[in-house]
Amino acid sequence: MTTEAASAERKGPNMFKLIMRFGPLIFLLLLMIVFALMNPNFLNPVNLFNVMRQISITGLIALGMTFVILTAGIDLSVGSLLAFCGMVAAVVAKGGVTSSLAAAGGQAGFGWFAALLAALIVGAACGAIQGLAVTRLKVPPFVVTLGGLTIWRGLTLTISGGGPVSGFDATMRWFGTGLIGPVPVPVIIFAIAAIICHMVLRYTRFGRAVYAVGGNAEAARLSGVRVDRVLVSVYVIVGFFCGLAAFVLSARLNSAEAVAGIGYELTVISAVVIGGTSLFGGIGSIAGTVIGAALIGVLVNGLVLNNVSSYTQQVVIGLILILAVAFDRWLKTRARG
Amino acid sequence: MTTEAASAERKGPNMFKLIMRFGPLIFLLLLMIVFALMNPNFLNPVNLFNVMRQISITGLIALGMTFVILTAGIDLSVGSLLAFCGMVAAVVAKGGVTSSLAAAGGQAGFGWFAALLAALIVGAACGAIQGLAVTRLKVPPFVVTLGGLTIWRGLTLTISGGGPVSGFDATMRWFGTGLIGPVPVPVIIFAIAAIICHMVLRYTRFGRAVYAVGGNAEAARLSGVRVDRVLVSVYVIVGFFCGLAAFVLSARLNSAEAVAGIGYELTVISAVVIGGTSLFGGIGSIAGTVIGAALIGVLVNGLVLNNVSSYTQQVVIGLILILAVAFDRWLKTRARG
Amino acid sequence: MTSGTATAAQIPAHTAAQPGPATPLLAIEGLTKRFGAVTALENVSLSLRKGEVLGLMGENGAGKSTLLKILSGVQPPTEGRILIDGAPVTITSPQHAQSLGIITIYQELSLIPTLSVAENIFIGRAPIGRLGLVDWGRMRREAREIIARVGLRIDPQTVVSALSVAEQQMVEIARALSLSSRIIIMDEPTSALSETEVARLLSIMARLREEGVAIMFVTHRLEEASGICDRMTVLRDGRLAGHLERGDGPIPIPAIIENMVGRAASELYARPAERATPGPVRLEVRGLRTTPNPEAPHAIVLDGVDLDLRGGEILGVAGLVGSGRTELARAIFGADPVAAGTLTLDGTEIRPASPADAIALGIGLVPEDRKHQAIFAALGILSNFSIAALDAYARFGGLMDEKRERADLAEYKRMLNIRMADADQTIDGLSGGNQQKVILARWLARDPKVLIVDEPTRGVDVGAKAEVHQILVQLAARGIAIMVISSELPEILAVSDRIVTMREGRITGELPAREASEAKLMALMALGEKGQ
Amino acid sequence: QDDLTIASSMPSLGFPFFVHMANQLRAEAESIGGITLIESDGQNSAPKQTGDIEAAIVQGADAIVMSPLDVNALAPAVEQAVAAGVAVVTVDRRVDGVEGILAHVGADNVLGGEAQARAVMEAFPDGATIFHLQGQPGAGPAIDRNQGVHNVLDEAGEQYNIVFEQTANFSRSEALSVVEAGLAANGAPDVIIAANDDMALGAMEAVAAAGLTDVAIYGFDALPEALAAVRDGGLAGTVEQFPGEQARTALRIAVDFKRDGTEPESEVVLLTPIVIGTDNIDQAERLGEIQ
Ligand SMILES: Nc1ncnc2c1ncn2[C@@H]1O[C@H](COP(=O)(O)OP(=O)(O)OP(=O)(O)O)[C@@H](O)[C@H]1O
Ligand SMILES: Nc1ncnc2c1ncn2[C@@H]1O[C@H](COP(=O)(O)OP(=O)(O)OP(=O)(O)O)[C@@H](O)[C@H]1O
Ligand SMILES: [Mg+2]
Ligand SMILES: [Mg+2]
Repeated sequence: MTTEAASAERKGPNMFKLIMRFGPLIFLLLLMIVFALMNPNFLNPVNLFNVMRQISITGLIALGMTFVILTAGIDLSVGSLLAFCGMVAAVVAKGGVTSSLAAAGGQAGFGWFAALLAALIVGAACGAIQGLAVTRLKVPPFVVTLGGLTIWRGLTLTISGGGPVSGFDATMRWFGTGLIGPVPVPVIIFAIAAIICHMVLRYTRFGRAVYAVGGNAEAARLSGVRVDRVLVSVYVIVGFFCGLAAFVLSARLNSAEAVAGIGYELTVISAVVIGGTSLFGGIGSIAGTVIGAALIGVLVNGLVLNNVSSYTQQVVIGLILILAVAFDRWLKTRARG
Repeated sequence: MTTEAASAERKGPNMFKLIMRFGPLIFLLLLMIVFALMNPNFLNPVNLFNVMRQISITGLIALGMTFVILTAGIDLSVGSLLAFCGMVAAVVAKGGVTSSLAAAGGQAGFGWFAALLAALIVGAACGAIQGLAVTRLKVPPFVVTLGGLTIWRGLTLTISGGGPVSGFDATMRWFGTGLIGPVPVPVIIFAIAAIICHMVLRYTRFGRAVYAVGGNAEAARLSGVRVDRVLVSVYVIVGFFCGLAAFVLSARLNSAEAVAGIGYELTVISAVVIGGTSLFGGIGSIAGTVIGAALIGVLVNGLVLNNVSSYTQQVVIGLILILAVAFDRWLKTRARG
Repeated sequence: MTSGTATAAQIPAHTAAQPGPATPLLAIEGLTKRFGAVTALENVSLSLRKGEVLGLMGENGAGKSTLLKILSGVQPPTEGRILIDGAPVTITSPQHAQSLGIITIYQELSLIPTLSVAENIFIGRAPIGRLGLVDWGRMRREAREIIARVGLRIDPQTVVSALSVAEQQMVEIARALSLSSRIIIMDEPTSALSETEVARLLSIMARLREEGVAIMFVTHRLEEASGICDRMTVLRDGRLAGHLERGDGPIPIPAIIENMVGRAASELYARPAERATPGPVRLEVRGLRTTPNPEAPHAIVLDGVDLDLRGGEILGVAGLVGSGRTELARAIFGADPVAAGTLTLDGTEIRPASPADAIALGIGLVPEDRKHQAIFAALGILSNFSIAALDAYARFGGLMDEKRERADLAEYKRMLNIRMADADQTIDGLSGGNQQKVILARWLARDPKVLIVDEPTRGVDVGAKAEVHQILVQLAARGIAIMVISSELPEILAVSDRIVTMREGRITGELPAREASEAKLMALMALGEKGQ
Repeated sequence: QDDLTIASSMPSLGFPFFVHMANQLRAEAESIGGITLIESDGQNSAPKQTGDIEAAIVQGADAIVMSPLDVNALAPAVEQAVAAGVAVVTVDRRVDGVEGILAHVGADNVLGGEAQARAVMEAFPDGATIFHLQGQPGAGPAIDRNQGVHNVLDEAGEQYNIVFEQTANFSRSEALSVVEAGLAANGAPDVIIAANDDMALGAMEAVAAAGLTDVAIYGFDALPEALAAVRDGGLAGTVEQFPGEQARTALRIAVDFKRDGTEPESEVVLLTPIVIGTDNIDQAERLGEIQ
């Protein structure tokens, strides 16, 4: 047992921890400075709000994904679930699979509130099904949600017949395109959701149980944590956020597409992982995820803004993602060494 | 432990183990019986060889992926690396980015052998780069290979300008379309590769080290295993197999496409995981991976053969993947009593 | 040790709990547990009364942990029943056990490595403040008090993975004690602790006994068991082998051993045979220093260690928990970076940059943290055994000679009396002590020039412990230089030729084993304490 | 002449069809001169393409020439551009229900599908058994082309029998395995209709591997490789939508409007898709790219 020495050195590690935690943030700021120097339009408030609105969809899902990954799980189904919830919301909003913009006004359908409710309930229910498959059937999350990835997509295509469902009433569209002051509504939704998630993870027993399950599920069980309940809950949470994101996305595009969200799982998981959450569970934070999502959003926007060729863009994005995490690691070793 | 009892009853657990190991195989056979009953053409040798040829591409990559996952790593870049190696092979074979079938005969290029060599070297080199990023920069494999996923794709698009490169000489095409007796060449390549991989994992020092690193990296290090070398090696191996698969695929399609292999990472990883390899490392086998790849191939083929609507197909595929693994788990718990 | 005045009463195996006013707090009747074909427990009955310490004794693999896991709701019994206050209960889960007032400290550490000490103590019951949110301040304050009670002085915000095994063990004990409970179950809580901590734990146990708490206690350190236990139940091969009760004095150790192994104890506890005189210096350590390690910020920093290790000699290293012994071993082994100092092996200076280097040079280390640093839980016993000697078993540039591996394993199985079904079963199906023996075999198979063993007999039963000591002596006789780190002074005294003591990363004393005694060592271990 | 900033937004530069469009647009911009071109790639994602449009607006683009990934989902972004005073010309696919778009230049995918089906009917007046390879489920062109094919064949009566209809996700390798399965289950068809050239070329490999010579395969997009195959007899035909011409025209409309205020002659310029066969191969836009 470290005795007096420990208390003397206690300060050190904490200051380092501070730097460590902000590795991705520092990298994000550096990136923003570079882009600002390269193109004056980058810091244009309109552009910054654009970026924020763009990241709010994947960001919402990434919030839920943070819970899942903290338990050492993974959810590959989010893109498909997004499409499924979006399609359900659209069908509910319009009262059927019709794609006419003329039908806007929603007289035929059940309106935005029913659509929102439907998206959230379907998302949470699909999440619950996946969670139960993980806990009851003992199938690894990777397999369950890979199954989900094709199942929800198949169902989306089935209910929509492949085509999009478009044209919502003004209230619904407001959730995607409206502003409160200068701030886009999706950004506000994302911000509120992020704060709530942060509070839940940091300040509730459930949140701490999520960390415990991810840190060592067996030990958590031995300590009296109801591991299965926690696991089902995190899949419900990510499903719920898929529903919310689907509603916002449909509102923003004024359309629900059957092909929405393809490949989102990787974007969302990268946001979480770049934010410092460990895929082996137990370590991570919502703040990190928000930074991770912002980093990806800024990167894509900055490259587009600078008219970098789309092929080169892909190479640069890949390199910078790796560098961002490498930088974070490097800071951590420096901070400690 | 009652010693006498144990030795007397030793047979029991071994028989159970036998069943346990063959969970996915039993499921595969059940599936094949169902398809055979649904459609007599399913058991047609031509069809079975078709299926085998189809799985040989993803199967080859899945062999390499097994090594990576056994070390608790992951490689998301395989689809892009496949496209990259394929494009390099095509460019080498044809001596440039030309897409004409007329140029077949390969007079302009360097021929199939140079193409094969190029694909293998590029694949292994890209794998080595990723492995070094994992071990030196301490960036988690998920992030490194996610970066790779966009980087190799970007490079492929850059060298090809977005289009395909087509038309190879007859020797090269033989590797994709030829037969030895009744057996397609890709199937033979896959079978030989699988046997070699099985031998390496099961009977060599390197194979033991792979399992040890995945089982407990710290204990492996303290037991004198050079963990970093093992890690770099497994990424080189998967890269090498991407190169081989790319060569066979290009030969088969008589064309290298920039969009080849999109989404393969999930198919390949599912094959490995359905075959019983744990994503947390240390547990798994090549035999399992081969069965996993076969299961996916049979599933897709059987559904297409029965002309099931593509929407329904997706739902069924997802469900069956989950069921296959659930069945395996169920057998294992039963076997344990 | 013990004065043999107590009576050892042999009680028939099937004594059912007495009904009436003396109803025991906890009773087990006819408990049987099978794992597939393995019978871990067979028809075991015992009882635990309010305000007593019951020792559960037995060799490695006797079924002790299995019994305790059944009581904690971790595993269901195959047959038999459990009664609490005379009423039968079915314990369904660890939560359920806790709600029945049963708290368990498990043999394998069961903390959450990624969380802080405070959170581990309050897992699932974090103090709630305003708005129903976790009150972190209160949690930290209370955690500090709780760990202070067991004498641990670390920041409760420290992440558990940064603690030594001993510290983690103390945190577990602290947590268990902070839960209000009627029954405390402890599975080898002292195996990682040094004398000071053990003494503190025993005094806490005595106090709890006064308060009416019933304690069931497993240990392989017979002195401490004999000192604290009111009664003992002994298991052998999963069956009840006897009950012992404290008379006027502590339960005599020979009686315990006799019950455990089923034969007289005399030859077991003999001091290892005399050895040849040590040869020349094999390993010379001069001015060894380390810097704080990023991976283990709370590990002790070596502060100029000088040491000579002779061939054919066993050097004991004694010290309190946190004295830097493990650090010393790891630094020599190349597991941690060295900041300054030289290592000389057989006259040539060496600089092992990794364990692989050290092993290639002929140095071996049995690490102290079995679960995290030695065991490949998912792999078979064979793979676990030969992992450090892959090169030795490989032919033709890499093919494993499995036949020879199996033959050697069988040899060590006999030599170390390892209880296992077959070489391909996964090692996590073995009892803790048998796992430790496999790890020892791993290093014996390597046949090193210098072998460092850090807590080599942690969780190993008396009989096997003596065997291990015997083996170390035999190895030394072959000219190998051996360094034994142990927190059990009797072990150090039993096996060493020469003993050094450490404190805070420095060597504080050296004694030939002949002149050493527990008291002298304790004095040296406390020497050089800052500000005293 | 004023310098103009014009944004070109393609739905996915992973597909040769759009790469060609983007290249033609760039070439036209260079030949006109005085144009700063901002190029972007929607990477097959409606939100990404929306972001590209937003970025173009922020950059102060005078005009946007775009091919929308999805005719509905890109509407809000186009609305935003129009509201910001940017001239928008859509190519290939038309954005639904947005007021104020300067012009649309396109060859409707539904019409293309119909042309493809009619070519089949002409070649097989007495009917045919047909395999139909559809595009990526849910993707706009896949839906439209599928609809075009069905519009015609569903009317044509029993003798045109689609015995096997599956998606091959616009991918050559998937088409290969899907057709292999189709042949195993149904024997050889008279015709294979594929919703793009890649799938047609994959089908061609499968048919060749099965040793069949008399299956007529129809592709879509008139890529050089497909044209070569048409010339050499591997494919029976492919649908030409003149993407390069579309792009050039669209750019000219945008430039004329921004430079001189010239309103386009008509808001919608439709090029009629045609099926290229051996007889009319000289009408193919990219014939020159075959060596
Ligand atoms: N999960 C399991 N699967 C199979 N066998 C098991 C399992 N757990 C325990 N056993 C077997 O049951 C027997 C009793 O093991 P247990 O852990 O109870 O011993 P123990 O008395 O605690 O030994 P030690 O002193 O070494 O800790 C051993 O033979 C062990 O191999
Ligand atoms: N590099 C390291 N990585 C991980 N853990 C380490 C490292 N170095 C030391 N430790 C841990 O820190 C603990 C403190 O080490 P130290 O050498 O001070 O202890 P010690 O004297 O062996 O006492 P004890 O091990 O009984 O606590 C060690 O027990 C070890 O588990
Ligand atoms: Mg035990
Ligand atoms: Mg130690």
